[in-house]
Amino acid sequence: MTQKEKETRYSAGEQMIVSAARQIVKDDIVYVGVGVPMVATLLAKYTHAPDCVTITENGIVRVTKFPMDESTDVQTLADQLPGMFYVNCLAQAGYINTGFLGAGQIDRYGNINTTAAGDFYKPEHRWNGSGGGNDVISFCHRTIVTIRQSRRRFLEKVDFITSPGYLDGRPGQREEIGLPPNTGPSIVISNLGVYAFDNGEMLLKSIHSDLGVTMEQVKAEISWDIKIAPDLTDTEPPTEEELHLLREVVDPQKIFARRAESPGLQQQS
Amino acid sequence: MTQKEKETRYSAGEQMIVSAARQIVKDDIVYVGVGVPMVATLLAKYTHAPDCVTITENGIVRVTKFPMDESTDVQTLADQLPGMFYVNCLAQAGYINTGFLGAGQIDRYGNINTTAAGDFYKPEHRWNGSGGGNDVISFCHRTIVTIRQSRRRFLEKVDFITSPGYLDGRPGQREEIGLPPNTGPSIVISNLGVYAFDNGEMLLKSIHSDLGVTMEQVKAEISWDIKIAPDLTDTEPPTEEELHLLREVVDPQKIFARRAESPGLQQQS
Amino acid sequence: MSNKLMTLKEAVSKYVKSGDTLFVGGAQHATPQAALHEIVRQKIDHLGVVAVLAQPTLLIGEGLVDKMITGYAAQDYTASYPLGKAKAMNRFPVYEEYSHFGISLALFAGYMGIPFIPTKGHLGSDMPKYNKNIKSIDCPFTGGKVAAIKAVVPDVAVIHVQRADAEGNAQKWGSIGVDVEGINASRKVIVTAETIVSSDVIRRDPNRTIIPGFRVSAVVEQPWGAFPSRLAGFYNADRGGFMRVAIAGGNEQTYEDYLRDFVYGVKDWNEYIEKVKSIKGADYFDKARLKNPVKSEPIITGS
Amino acid sequence: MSNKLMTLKEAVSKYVKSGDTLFVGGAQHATPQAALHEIVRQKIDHLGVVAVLAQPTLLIGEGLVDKMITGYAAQDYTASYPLGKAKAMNRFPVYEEYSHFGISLALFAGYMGIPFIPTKGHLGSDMPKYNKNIKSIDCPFTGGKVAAIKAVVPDVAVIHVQRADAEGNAQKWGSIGVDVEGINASRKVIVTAETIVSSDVIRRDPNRTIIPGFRVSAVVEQPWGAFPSRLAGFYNADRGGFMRVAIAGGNEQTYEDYLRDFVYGVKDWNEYIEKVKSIKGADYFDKARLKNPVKSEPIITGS
Repeated sequence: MTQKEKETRYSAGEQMIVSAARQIVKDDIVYVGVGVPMVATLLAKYTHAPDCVTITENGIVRVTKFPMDESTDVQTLADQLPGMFYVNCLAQAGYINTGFLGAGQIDRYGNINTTAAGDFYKPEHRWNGSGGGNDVISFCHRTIVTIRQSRRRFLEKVDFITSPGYLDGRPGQREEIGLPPNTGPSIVISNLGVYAFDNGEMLLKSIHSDLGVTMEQVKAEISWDIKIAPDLTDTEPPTEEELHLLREVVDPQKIFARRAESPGLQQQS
Repeated sequence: MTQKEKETRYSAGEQMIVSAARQIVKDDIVYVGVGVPMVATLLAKYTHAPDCVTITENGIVRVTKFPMDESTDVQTLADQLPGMFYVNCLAQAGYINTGFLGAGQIDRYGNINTTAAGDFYKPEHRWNGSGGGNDVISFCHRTIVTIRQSRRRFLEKVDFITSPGYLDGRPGQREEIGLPPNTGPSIVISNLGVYAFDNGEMLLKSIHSDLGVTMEQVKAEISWDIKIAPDLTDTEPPTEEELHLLREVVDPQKIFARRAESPGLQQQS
Repeated sequence: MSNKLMTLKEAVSKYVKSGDTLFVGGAQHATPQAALHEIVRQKIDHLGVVAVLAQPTLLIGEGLVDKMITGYAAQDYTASYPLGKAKAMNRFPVYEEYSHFGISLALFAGYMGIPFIPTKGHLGSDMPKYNKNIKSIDCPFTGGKVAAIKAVVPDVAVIHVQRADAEGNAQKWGSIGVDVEGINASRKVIVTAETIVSSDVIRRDPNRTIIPGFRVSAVVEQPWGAFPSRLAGFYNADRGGFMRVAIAGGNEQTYEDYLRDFVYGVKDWNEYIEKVKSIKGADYFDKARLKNPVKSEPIITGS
Repeated sequence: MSNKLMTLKEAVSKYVKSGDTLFVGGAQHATPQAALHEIVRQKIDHLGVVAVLAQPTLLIGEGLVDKMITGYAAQDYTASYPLGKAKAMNRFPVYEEYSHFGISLALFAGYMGIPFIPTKGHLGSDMPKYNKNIKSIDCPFTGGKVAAIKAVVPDVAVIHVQRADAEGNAQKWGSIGVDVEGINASRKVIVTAETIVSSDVIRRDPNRTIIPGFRVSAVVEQPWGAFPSRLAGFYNADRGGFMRVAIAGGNEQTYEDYLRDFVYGVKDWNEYIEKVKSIKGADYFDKARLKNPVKSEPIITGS
């Protein structure tokens, strides 16, 4: 199969969604943002994690599957509609184990910027701000970050920490400043590869080789000297079953697969 | 009419309830404890303040009249059932203007004890503790206190401040320690007379003369040298209408009128 | 979906442990009596009990309570047989005292997952002198004083509700006291429900759910589970009064007879109900059923 | 009982003042569009706006907003016509930024009546550097660090609900975002209601009341009051999209045409609805009505 044929079989956005979905474990309680996180969680519900609970930042708790276009509302009914304050209390009290978020920039230590690129008062670009991002990464036991990779987005240090990762990488710092123990970013999934954290620093775990991505490409789009995992692998491509469910059931209009790899962050209505 | 005949016309407990009811103004939002406060508020609703809102400490908000034996529950329906936390937030945020409470002891500066008489760890007597008492007197713009008067209950200084009055009487002290401005006890109604506050100190305003109570009796049952209002009057006795409503409609079993003058505090079920 | 239905005996033995801090739901409405009786029957001791307007007299009288965390509780052991009994066997609890709002706040801080919560109450009171979980601090913004109440996080909560599904999504109405704060503050939650309903009933009114299923450890179908308390929409309080009197403490005779016959003398709440009927008449419970039920106007959802 | 029914025009002119901090209810559901349009029509300016997932683009575009207090808001004025318009006339608001939870907390502190509230979030973020209402303090009990968020107390709130009585007891269902916190934090509250119901409907389900009548300043009967947002149980979002596009900002043409025709060109929301119908077809709104309504299982109360 040529590179081109591979690319037509599935896109990088689809790989991101599928890789994210696979992070969800059977009984996870998942704090999902709008867009890619929602699609990934829904895909997990249709595949290996039917019992996971999805909690949206505007305050919806449900175990049911739901159509994407009703994801932020409750035309498909919820188990509980307690509102934004309540679901964040659930998170703050430690009852939401898995978080999901998108990013404008990420740095070596997993700090995330969704506020402003460049100077805060004279930004080169303004994103919409934290939304639930700061809450997710502050409170959830582990947080899965999805982001389109580029040198301008993968920085030694983000311009603005909207959502704290491991700060300057010194161990124990999150706890010292008052963040709950055993929290923080755990996995970063880009359009090029998958990263974990080693002592608070990003570590390349797998490359989307099946999509033709090379180590050179990965490194070219990171502005620091990235650590490589000793057991670096190829990212496991989507199965036919995953692609089928994603395309036909979860996101038939392919809105979110496209959005996953686009430079903008997902929008909220 | 002889003293005895007067006593049969109405009791001191009835006078207390009626005097308390008259403190309620048309549109008051009233934080009512169980027992006498509830009866007094209900009497006000049947007489001059039909629109006053009653809020109970367990979290019931209503403008309706309700039978006393359903006063702490909602067999007679409420406007809102938000729970204990919420109604106290209403109070703390300044939206409940009138409070009511009973007392085990009260002192010269309106401090109230409903915790322990004598030493806290080896009490001569234990009451049930604050309940909503501390909340009422801390937050409401004015608080009406009902208490059976005796030397052992009207003290220079209470053994334990459960619910703060004007502390040691120095002006501005409540605000200094963080209590909301313009709050505190405003009226004390006993089985012998009615008291207001003058610069944080209790002041005798009227004597239940119609019940045969004398100044000597009043003074005998206060353990400090009480200030007397320059415009001291006789307490206005209950009207026939008030007595009729209290006895036949509000409290037909006369449970609360009896309880008002009894030495114990009202019980909660 | 995970089915959490079990018997009360299982739920209590699995989730309530000696030394636990226990939140007891109900405030002048819907006390979880069946659950409290089961805890006494299993003699789970050294409990800290958080209760607001629900007096766990049986637990105290049986010497199971080390500490009461509350805003209002009878403490005069000369006036109550079970309190006196606890005192006599040197099992009288220590009382950690707040106002009603204070204990609600402590639970609310637990529910929020924060270590303390500010309030303008308790200031000027002597309560902070004897309760180290209440302090006065400076507001970092206004510079003024404010009280701080330390969070209470109970190990386990027991609550009785009108309806829940098998996964634990629980719905309760009527006066709710500190139920929402108490169960959401607690690490484990045992829900006894008057009726188990399908998840569809829950999902047609999800705003009424007071705790989501994943936060609940056990769900028990337990009709009459709050009796002799009232349960809004289902029954009034014990009109005969004998159960209420006994549970409230009564005198030595009524209390000890009740314990022997109705707590230790039965294996569970269902047997309890049958026993009461056999002694007091088959219609004893029926007499407590509502005479004038009122239905709410349904809400509409859907697409 | 006090009847607070009035027109939206009266309510807004009486209770919303230049310089007010305004809480806007609705978060991806039931935005109070009729009320927002009326505020624009009355050109009430120098507003601080507290909004969560409800973008008051018309208010900003018309230069009425001095400050946005929020957790998430479009600020890229190169990508939005109304934001660009505000920028061009030097009326682009200052943004006071929190996380979603942060703004919920600020409102919750207001609702509680305390000057600040602690949280474990915002720590390590750069938000506190630019928002002086977020600080790090020491917990008086654990000694550890905790963030403090200053209370926000809006002068006035606008919210759209499904039903309210004439006294202001308001009931809302569906996703509720920060509605409960926002209106309870606000000094004055304007409730627009899809339907005005008798107090009897409220009292048969008082657990559903999100604010009591005495806390409400004005009640307005306003059918389609949230459209083109969705209102649970009543209508779906604007399927035609023209209203949504215009309100979200669209381009210069759609935005300015909409303002001229549908904001300044009508005297109130009822005229607005008639005008939309006359242009888009008499069945324009009908198309948004629910196709598959679902009823809740009523609750029972009574004695």
